[in-house]
Amino acid sequence: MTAAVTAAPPAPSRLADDDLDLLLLIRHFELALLDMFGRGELHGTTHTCLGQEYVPVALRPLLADGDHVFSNHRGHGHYLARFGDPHGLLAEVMGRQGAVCRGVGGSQHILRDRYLSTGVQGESVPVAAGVALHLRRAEPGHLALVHLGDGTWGEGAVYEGLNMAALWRLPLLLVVEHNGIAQSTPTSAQLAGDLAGRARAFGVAHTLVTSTDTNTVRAALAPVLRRVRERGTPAVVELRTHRVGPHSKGDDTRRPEEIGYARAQDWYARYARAYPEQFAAHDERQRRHVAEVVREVAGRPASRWEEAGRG
Amino acid sequence: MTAAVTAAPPAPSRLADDDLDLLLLIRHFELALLDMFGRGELHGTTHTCLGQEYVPVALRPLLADGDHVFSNHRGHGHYLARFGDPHGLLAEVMGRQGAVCRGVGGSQHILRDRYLSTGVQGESVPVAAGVALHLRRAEPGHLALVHLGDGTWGEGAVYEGLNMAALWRLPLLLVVEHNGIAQSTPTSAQLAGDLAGRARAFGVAHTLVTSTDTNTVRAALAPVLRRVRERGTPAVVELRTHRVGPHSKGDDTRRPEEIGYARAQDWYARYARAYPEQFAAHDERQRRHVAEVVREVAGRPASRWEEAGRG
Amino acid sequence: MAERVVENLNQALHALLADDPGLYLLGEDLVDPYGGAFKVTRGLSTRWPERVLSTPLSEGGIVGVAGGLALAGQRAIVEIMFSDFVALAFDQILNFASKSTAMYGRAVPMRLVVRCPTGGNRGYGPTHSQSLQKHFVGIPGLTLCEMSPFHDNRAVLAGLLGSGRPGLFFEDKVLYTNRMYADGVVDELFRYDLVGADGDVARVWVDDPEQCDCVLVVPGGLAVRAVAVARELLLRDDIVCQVLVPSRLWPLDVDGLLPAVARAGRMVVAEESTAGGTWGAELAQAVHTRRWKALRAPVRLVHSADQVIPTAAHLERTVLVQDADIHRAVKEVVTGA
Amino acid sequence: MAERVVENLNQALHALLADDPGLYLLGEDLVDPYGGAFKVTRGLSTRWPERVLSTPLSEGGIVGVAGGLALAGQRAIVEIMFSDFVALAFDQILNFASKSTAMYGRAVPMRLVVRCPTGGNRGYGPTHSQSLQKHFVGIPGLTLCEMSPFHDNRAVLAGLLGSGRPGLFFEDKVLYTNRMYADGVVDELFRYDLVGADGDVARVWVDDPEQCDCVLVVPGGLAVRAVAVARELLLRDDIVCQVLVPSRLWPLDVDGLLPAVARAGRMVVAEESTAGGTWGAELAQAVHTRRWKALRAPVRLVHSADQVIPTAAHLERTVLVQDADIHRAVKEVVTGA
Ligand SMILES: Cc1ncc(C[n+]2csc(CCOP(=O)(O)OP(=O)(O)O)c2C)c(N)n1
Ligand SMILES: Cc1ncc(C[n+]2csc(CCOP(=O)(O)OP(=O)(O)O)c2C)c(N)n1
Ligand SMILES: [Mg+2]
Ligand SMILES: [Mg+2]
Repeated sequence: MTAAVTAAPPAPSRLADDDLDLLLLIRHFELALLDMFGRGELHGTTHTCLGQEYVPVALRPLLADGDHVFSNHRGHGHYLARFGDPHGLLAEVMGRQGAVCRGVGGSQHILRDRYLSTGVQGESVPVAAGVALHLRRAEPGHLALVHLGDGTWGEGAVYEGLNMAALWRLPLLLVVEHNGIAQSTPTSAQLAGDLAGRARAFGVAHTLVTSTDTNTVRAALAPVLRRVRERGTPAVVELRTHRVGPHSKGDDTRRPEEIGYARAQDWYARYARAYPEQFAAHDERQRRHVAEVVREVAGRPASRWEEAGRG
Repeated sequence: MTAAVTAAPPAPSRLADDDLDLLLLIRHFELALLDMFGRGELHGTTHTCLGQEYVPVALRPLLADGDHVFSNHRGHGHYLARFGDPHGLLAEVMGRQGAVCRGVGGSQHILRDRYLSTGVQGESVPVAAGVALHLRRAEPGHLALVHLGDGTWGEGAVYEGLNMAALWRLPLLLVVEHNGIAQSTPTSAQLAGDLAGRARAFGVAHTLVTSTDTNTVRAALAPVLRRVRERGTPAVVELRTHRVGPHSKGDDTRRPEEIGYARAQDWYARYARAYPEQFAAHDERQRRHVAEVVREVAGRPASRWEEAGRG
Repeated sequence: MAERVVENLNQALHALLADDPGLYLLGEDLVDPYGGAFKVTRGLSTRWPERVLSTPLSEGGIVGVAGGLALAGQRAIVEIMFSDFVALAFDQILNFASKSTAMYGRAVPMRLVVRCPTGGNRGYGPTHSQSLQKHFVGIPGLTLCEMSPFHDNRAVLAGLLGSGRPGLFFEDKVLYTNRMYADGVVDELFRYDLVGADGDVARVWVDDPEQCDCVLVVPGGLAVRAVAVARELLLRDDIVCQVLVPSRLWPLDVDGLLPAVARAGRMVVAEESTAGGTWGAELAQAVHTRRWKALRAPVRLVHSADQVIPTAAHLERTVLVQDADIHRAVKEVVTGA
Repeated sequence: MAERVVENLNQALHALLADDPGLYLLGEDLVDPYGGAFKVTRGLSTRWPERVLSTPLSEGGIVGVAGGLALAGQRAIVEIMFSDFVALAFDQILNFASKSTAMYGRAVPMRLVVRCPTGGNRGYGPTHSQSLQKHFVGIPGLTLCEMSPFHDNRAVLAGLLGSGRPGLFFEDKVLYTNRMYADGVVDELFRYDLVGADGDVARVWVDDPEQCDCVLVVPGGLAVRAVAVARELLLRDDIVCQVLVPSRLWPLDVDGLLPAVARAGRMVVAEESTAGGTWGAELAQAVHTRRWKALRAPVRLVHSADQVIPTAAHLERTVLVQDADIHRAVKEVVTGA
């Protein structure tokens, strides 16, 4: 396992244009946010998924509208992959009209159709188990997917939810984006044993994916989702990934070699090198697209929160 | 594993007199409690350890005064094995003078020296990890032991505590009295996977003990405690045991064959058959001893709770 | 004689599950033949094995599962075996279920109720006897109700589930064994009716509902005790005390209480909670603010001591609120002592 | 200029760890070079790597570990990254740490403090902006304190740890960046001194500490805002408002407040908590009961709306208590409007 991670990653495969577009949309969206924060144009905080964009992109065609997705604090990519709606998300982050949650939720608290994110780590696992309990009975073949980080496995709620999901044979899929760190704390300092063991402890299937290549990841995930749907039983997928940016705005205290290592694994630069022509055109297009989104949304008036929607 | 449990248990080995006395003290203490409850002489509730008496008896010589023991709701045996003090415990249950916690804590909430029990399942695991953190630094060679049931592994607190104990290499020993049931719920309906996996998930050593023979159990546990002391790392011991009585006062809704099975495994009847002479004498002695304790304590005035001790 | 409160509650659950195929009931040890630690759920799992589930020991997780069911458009009732353990679900209640009703910028119905067997006087000791209602007052989006012998449990639970706000339902453990009051009759002296905007407040009076020396407000768990005190006050001290029992503790229906309070000019609130930050303090503040001029004395609060609740009966009594405490408080307020 | 509050707190922790070799500090991401989400713990782990530990994400578990250290006779301070997550430790606080001080029939010292970065106005959104103090009021055995620019953090934390009662310490996140007040001087108009039995209450006054039109009581997190309001009231409305800032929120030091309240006959309590079951209601009840005759009006409470706290600044403002709300309340109470 360790070997797979530390070896130089194999050359990326060529991506379909729409996958590449989505990857780059997410990338430029996140870069634009950090940029705006840097210029003091945003308040509050945000967690970008730089380096991890391929996870939701790989998952996208594997998910049906009827599936529930639970995202977390690092959720912009998850949202964009599901809805392709940078305007609504940026408006949410900026508190402008057209915000998907009227600016109330902000970056971390989003609900749209069957997509939900919230800000307390681990809380979503039992909640998703509850959704899966309903799905099993009312909509067999659909699943509830939870994105969570490696650090979130510190929370007891994860185990309570996983236990019930396994006991009751619920279609719950935990997608762990294991980026080796939780805020500033390396995994070795926060997680004893490993995730494979944590899944197996509950009799739950575990799949390790070390590739950051969208096609490869998708191919590895497809049978897992199929099994969760067909058997209606939970599964854990562990994706070894790399947090290329800071935890939130500018709080990266990793040593330069650690950051350098994460950067070296980044799909972005590697894909640019492998497919320079395809990349350059799409990259430029998405960069401009996001810039345009930023310009347009920044010009909107402040969001409104009508009384009816208030608690 | 299952095979070991369902096979007819091997004949018991001969016990030292003091072990037998302690086993029988606990047995008769518990029987006396149920008897008093049946006659309406006690109020509140109690959880007897009928069938599980050998666990603390086996552990007794393996523990030092400097070790911390965390007991749970089913803790009379744990207390009696540590302190040999039926008067103090009965006075506590009855709210009479000489009560070890003045009748405030009652059956489930006891603190004496380095022994503590409390009534919220799972809560003690992180607490014991905290104690172990202190022991590691200040009193190496000592350990913190937590008695917990199989059902208690539903609680997230157990995993949070175990994770920290493993990460920080703390001398924490979890002694699981796996009696196959939690109140009325069989283990198969409350615990996915198994305890061995739960321990291994955290990189923690796991030992399974299926015998109910005090000598055998002690021999199996001795090296585990030694390792925890010497290496200062956590361990999980799983004892397959049998709840011979009801969960608390009279709430046993198991099917007759289930209760019959538990009874058939009970060390008490089997030991009586195997060593009739030794047994009869000691049994009679402890029965009378407990009867005398009951008589004496029942005659005491109500316990007093001085203002100074009040929160 | 009317049915016992526990039977009324059990029948309420039967009816709710029969009426609503999307309603789930979750909790520890609640399937048959055990039927729950307090036997409230008897017979339910036999009729609806798919929707009445015994869970592992995982209070936080169970409430999370209920939140997920609610999010998916279903309904869920959770039983916490002893309300003391609802502390383990505080995060799910505060940060998920209640928040979700509003934090996504629009009203999201969250139809779940957490049932909490509550209170002392049964010798279960410090971690199994608490009255934690007060700690949940003032969570935006959350409703608190308490079981009472005056309020049909089916109506109360249906109301909670229908509101779209998550609810906690506190059930006094001793009250389970009492009988429901019915047909406006408490006993040969006292009658009752339901007042307030939605008939949420039970009003217990003697002779004339518009006439009393003092208003005594209690949650349902103290209703039987409050009636006994009112009786004693009448017979022994010639004090006419009107007892008001709101089913909903939060948000407060102050309007349902104010007329009686204004007429009497005196109010006592009694509850079993230990001292500090009580429900009564919140009620008192509302009354002080809204009927300042009409009050002849400050609202008087009666509650248990600022103490852990001991196990032994003779010690438990020294901490938990007693009928005599309530009696004394009303008498002092009325006589100005 | 005086040091920033966050520096004062950081230095307090340095001093406490230096003084007490049995003191531990636990929390998420608090070791160097990160030094905690709010940089409160900078430099500590470098000096005491064995006793300053970054933990996994396990709020309940961490408080449990602290309880274990306390039980073993040690001292522990826990940092909860955002106080919203202290909900996950509710059980350990309520049912273990607080209970253990008394439920074993004798006084057992439990020397631990849970630090809770609290409050809004930073755009962190509904689950990272709450003020949850009120939910912990009235837990037997538990003390609540709040960081203030008047109270030296070292003294407050040492007091908490020394008391043998577990404590929660609420730290307003915006206050971190403000400066401590020193030497009895607030600004060119206002002075302050420390009053009450143990000097726990900071009293801010202009000209004459015994003279004012209204008393404004706030916890430390609102102190800077309350002073600004008092200034405005003086300059704009000619109202003399004395600000009282107790460091300890619970148990209440009512005696420290009563003299000023009795003299003024008017009191306002402001806090950032959302409506319902507030700290202010408890304070008000104590004052209504103890100084009924001296009051010219009911105690007025000011707090945030009964709402989730939105992320966007322009919406957050519509929910969180604003200086203008406090100003208006004082003015209304004084003018009888
Ligand atoms: C219950 C809880 N505790 C702490 C936090 C603060 N926090 C937000 S993200 C984070 C680290 C999460 O690490 P991980 O799960 O590995 O996800 P990553 O940030 O690496 O994507 C922390 C500590 C939180 N949001 N919720
Ligand atoms: C947090 C919590 N939830 C529920 C209970 C009620 N309760 C007490 S013992 C018990 C069953 C425990 O089962 P197990 O851990 O297997 O121990 P056993 O009773 O079999 O010894 C339950 C549900 C409790 N005390 N604490
Ligand atoms: Mg991570
Ligand atoms: Mg068991």
